[in-house]
Amino acid sequence: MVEVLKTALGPLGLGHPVINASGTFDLLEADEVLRADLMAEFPFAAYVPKTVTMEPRAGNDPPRLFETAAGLLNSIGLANRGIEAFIDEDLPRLAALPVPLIASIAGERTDDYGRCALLLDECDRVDAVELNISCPNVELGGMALGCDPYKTRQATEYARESTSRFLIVKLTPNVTDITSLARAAVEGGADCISVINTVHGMALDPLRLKPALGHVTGGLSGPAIKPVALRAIYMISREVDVPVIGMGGATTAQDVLEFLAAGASVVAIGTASFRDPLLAARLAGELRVLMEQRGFGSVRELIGHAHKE
Amino acid sequence: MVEVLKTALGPLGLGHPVINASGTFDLLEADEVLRADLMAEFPFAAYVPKTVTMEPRAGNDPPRLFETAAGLLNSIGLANRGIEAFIDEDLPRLAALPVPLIASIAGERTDDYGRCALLLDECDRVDAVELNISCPNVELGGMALGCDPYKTRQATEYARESTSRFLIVKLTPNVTDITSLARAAVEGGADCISVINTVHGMALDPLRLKPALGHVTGGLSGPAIKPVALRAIYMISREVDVPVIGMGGATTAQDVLEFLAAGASVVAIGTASFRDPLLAARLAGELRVLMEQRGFGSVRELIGHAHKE
Amino acid sequence: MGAPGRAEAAYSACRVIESRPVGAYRLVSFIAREMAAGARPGQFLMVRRSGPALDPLLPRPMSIHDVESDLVKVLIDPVGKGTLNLAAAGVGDQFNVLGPLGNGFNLEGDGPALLAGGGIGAAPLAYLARQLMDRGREVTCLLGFRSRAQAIAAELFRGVDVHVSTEDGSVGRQGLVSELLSGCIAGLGPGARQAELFACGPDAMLRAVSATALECGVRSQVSVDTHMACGVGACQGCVVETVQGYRRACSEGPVFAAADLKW
Amino acid sequence: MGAPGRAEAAYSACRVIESRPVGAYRLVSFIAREMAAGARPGQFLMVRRSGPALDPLLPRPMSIHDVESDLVKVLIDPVGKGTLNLAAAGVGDQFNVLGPLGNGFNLEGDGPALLAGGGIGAAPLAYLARQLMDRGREVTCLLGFRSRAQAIAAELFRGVDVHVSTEDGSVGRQGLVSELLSGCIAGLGPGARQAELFACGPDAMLRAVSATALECGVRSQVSVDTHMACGVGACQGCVVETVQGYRRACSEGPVFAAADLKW
Ligand SMILES: Cc1cc2nc3c(=O)[nH]c(=O)nc-3n(C[C@H](O)[C@H](O)[C@H](O)COP(=O)(O)OP(=O)(O)OC[C@H]3O[C@@H](n4cnc5c(N)ncnc54)[C@H](O)[C@@H]3O)c2cc1C
Ligand SMILES: Cc1cc2nc3c(=O)[nH]c(=O)nc-3n(C[C@H](O)[C@H](O)[C@H](O)COP(=O)(O)OP(=O)(O)OC[C@H]3O[C@@H](n4cnc5c(N)ncnc54)[C@H](O)[C@@H]3O)c2cc1C
Ligand SMILES: Cc1cc2nc3c(=O)[nH]c(=O)nc-3n(C[C@H](O)[C@H](O)[C@H](O)COP(=O)(O)O)c2cc1C
Ligand SMILES: Cc1cc2nc3c(=O)[nH]c(=O)nc-3n(C[C@H](O)[C@H](O)[C@H](O)COP(=O)(O)O)c2cc1C
Ligand code: FES
Ligand code: FES
Repeated sequence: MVEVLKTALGPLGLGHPVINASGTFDLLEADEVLRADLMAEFPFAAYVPKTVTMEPRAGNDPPRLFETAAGLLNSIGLANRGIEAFIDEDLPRLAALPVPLIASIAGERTDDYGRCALLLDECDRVDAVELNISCPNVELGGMALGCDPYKTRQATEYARESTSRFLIVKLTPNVTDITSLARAAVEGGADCISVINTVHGMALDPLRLKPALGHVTGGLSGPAIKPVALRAIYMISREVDVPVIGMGGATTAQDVLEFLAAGASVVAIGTASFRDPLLAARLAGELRVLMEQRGFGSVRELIGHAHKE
Repeated sequence: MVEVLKTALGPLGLGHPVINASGTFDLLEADEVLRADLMAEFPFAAYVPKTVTMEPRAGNDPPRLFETAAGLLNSIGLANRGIEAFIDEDLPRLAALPVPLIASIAGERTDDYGRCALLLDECDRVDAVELNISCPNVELGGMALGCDPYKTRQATEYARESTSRFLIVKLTPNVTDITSLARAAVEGGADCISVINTVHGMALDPLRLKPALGHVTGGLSGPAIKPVALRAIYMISREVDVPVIGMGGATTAQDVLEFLAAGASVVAIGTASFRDPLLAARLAGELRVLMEQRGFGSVRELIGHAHKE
Repeated sequence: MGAPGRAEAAYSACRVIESRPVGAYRLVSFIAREMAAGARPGQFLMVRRSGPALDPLLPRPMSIHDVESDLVKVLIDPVGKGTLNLAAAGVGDQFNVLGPLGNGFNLEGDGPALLAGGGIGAAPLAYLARQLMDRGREVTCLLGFRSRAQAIAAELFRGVDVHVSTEDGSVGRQGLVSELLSGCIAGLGPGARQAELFACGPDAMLRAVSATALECGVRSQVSVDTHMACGVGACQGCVVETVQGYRRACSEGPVFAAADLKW
Repeated sequence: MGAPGRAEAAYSACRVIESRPVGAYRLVSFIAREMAAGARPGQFLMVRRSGPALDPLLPRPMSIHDVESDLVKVLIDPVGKGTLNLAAAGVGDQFNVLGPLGNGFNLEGDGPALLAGGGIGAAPLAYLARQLMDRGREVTCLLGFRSRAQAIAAELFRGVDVHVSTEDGSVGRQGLVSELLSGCIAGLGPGARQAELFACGPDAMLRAVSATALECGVRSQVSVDTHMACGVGACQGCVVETVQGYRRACSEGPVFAAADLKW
């Protein structure tokens, strides 16, 4: 990658500031299906696999997806094969991945985050750990935990005690005051805040006029929520001293530019990857052009530009 | 209006279930600009003027508007000429309005709601009062008040003591648990819950990469937030025993159908009126056709259909 | 703009060279040499109109209806915003296309093949019928439609033994395709046990035809219709419940043995 | 579908009958008999492509560029999603149009009229120039553009005394339109006090030209550009700050006396 795009997230060196959002890109699957050598030419500057939990989870009843105006509702419910399968089966296959790996974990209780983080601390391939305390699609833990500053701090503390890795806490926008949660996470020892997870929403089947999702409610992602994401990034990056990973609707290089200017150090692409799983590679290239046009010589110069007088 | 569309909101008889959302349609202005006799052929089944406050308010610094993906950000800031001008100058001009009038009021402190409600209680033309405790664009009152169940209840109680009119409380979606606010309002004496006001958001000017709105943050409306609205309507109508006015992104007759099915008794059109100020008249007609197609004989049958087994 | 040679898109831009109504449906052909070469019956494509538009936001899964030299054809039933948008494409417009995706039908048996399509579920059966016949299998194709406007799609099955039913009786036999199937299996007599059913359509129709088949000892492969986001196994959004648990329709389907589905 | 005779739309569907590039801009003409009859220079229309698309969501304000029998013409600078969408309309497409809206320029004076346009701010000046000349006023039109691609729009001012400047000097004088204005006012000599400036363009340009005019005792009317939602005075979204407080550009403007604006 070109010099001007080089950046860093704490100790992680990144070729450019675009990574993937957990749960929206599966390298091992994509490698097979796309028959591209993604391990060699990885489109993102870091890889965040789908959130894993202590025990395997089947996920929620289908239907799990519904498209809305410029948005997508999902109610996957953290379907995953459990942290053991992740460590024993997936991580070895990711040994050759040429970019940092950020493992995402979730639990039902605050101490689950400590247990997961401890297991991952043994894994050399894991460069950073993201605590997903913000999934709107699971009953226990997830949201309930991520809406409460006290529990947010506690979950972060448990993880902090269990790992020396770069520690990211991913927050939900479905709260009255997201900055207080960001502060709680930083107080608990977070090195970085990641925002936003999906926005609470719901859809009806247009013909039956009954809930369109098996789980009834779901999480809204995509361009529709970009204004919500920009606000969260702007407010939090003004409030805490750690770097912010910004996500929520970013789809174009102009969006990436804006997320960085709003205060994100790195931008994650989620739903837009469903329009093309390799989109991020193009975004990084286009970002360089936009930066040159606007006279930004480095990503660092751009980060938080909207806050400057 | 046709028989099948006739409905009621508490004591208010309505020709159809589509009304306007406060702040998005101005009858007195529209009458002049559109040179249509709106007083005689009013497109909505009830008229909700823009929120008024005790004192006149100039509103926030421009720019106040920014279009986002399938949405609109605004930061008007409750610009209005004050309740006195509303009562003395506007209400007399609305004497001939052939539909119920729902006055919308806001205050900085909970007792302002009592004071405003008391003034309106003298006005025969006012059929119902809506408490806007959910404007995201004013510093004091508004949101801060509408995020707190205790203050929500208190503002409602003050208004309840001051008026015998049908009392509506309009809630914000920018909270951790909207149903607890709905319960607080009902406990305070609300006859009806209105949801949702706009969703917190922000945009950057695409060229300058600085906040696009003078007020920095704003409220998101339009189709982008329809899933958020549907969820709020569904959750609240399941939780409280009073009727719900549903709004947030409704743009088509299918949307109106879905909002009613989700549990709304009446649907308010806001941002979609900017696509055409007379849209509501067409929606009502089209709603009738959709109801016939799906075999619904009355609005009552349709309300809450999504909750039925 | 990235490093030289680096792939910057998984989707290919494919030019539409034909778009014509087939009754209520629309047949759209576009140039996609590699996809045409690699496609197997029952596989699908993720398709989106090229361009920056954000509504519709995501590609839609479309069965490969047919393949002709370097052309791929899809048959579209415009029921919602995604399919309406695709059906509105004119000659010269571009589709962004990913595929072929999914497992496709298993063509390995050798007994008589009974194909059953419900509505737009007829789409993948044309290519399937041809490939089965090329392998020397005896093919009978049963298509159920709502009414005449849909049933016109039966014309796309030239050279295939097609039987049509419509719900309103405007074309072919009045009734459902599952009723056609009972008659057809009865006609096979004891040979039915060697027969195999290949079906595509709405869930209710798939349940009905596979139940009918099961009663007569006929195995079924069915192609299911679920909402998809990624199409490549990444999002876990398109799952159906099977005896082995949830399975992704995009990467582990869309064709499943009916016996494995829990519905 | 409502009661008979009841109005169901404030916007009219207007058929596009011409759409052609004018340098970097696009000139689009559509049939709108009543609007054409009622339009005054400086008024504007709210315009949206007909159809259910939700992105862009809202109509965009467009100055009435010109009027010809039952045709209304707009000149579009495709800078963002709204204007790009409008500029992509082809012959036969439909616009949903509301208007004419706003106050328009006050044409009542009788001194020499100086018109100043910055970029797409030239759009309303063609019709304005013609109406002023019809009233016997002496008109000089100064147009500033970025470069040649924009400056081609000066061709739309046939029969008008036009002076062009471009920022890169590719056409006309190099520099800003405010510099053209200084020279022009100087040329008027003592008659300048009777002159009146009519300006449209970006804020910075309006500030510059009205300041220049003020120095020479020339009054200015300026048409401001703000984001709009309703266009009819309902949303309070389009306000500008004046000495009387916030005023809505749509219903109380878009033309204001420069002396009244606080900027
Ligand atoms: C593997 C696979 C292959 C497919 N192949 C094809 C194909 O070849 N051709 C094709 O046309 N489709 C095909 N589909 C289905 C197609 O992808 C869906 O129709 C599409 O996802 C729905 O998108 P939409 O945006 O048009 O509808 P949406 O706007 O998403 O509509 C929502 C839902 O409402 C229902 N609906 C709305 N209006 C109507 C109506 N008038 N009648 C019936 N239902 C209605 C439908 O259930 C629809 O799914 C396939 C799906 C899968 C999974
Ligand atoms: C009364 C009135 C009359 C108007 N008349 C006309 C007219 O006749 N013709 C016309 O073309 N416009 C006219 N405009 C302006 C037009 O309505 C705006 O350009 C439009 O609202 C912006 O919409 P958009 O969706 O294209 O841009 P958006 O997507 O909203 O773009 C956002 C903003 O970004 C800025 N921007 C983005 N890209 C560029 C760029 N490349 N160069 C400069 N700025 C950029 C602009 O400030 C723009 O407003 C008028 C506006 C008003 C208020
Ligand atoms: C289908 C789907 C699955 C997701 N799964 C996860 C997950 O497992 N863990 C997580 O932290 N976030 C998950 N998310 C949230 C995304 O990582 C991201 O925060 C959100 O979608 C907003 O970004 P976007 O608008 O770019 O998609 C998921 C989102 C989608 C759409
Ligand atoms: C420009 C604008 C002004 C608004 N002003 C008010 C207001 O004065 N009082 C109020 O209660 N809500 C106000 N709202 C919120 C709307 O009434 C409505 O709750 C919200 O816009 C969601 O509905 P919609 O998506 O249909 O617009 C305003 C919304 C907009 C877009
Ligand atoms: S559509 Fe994403 S896993 Fe199947
Ligand atoms: S655009 Fe709504 S008041 Fe001017």
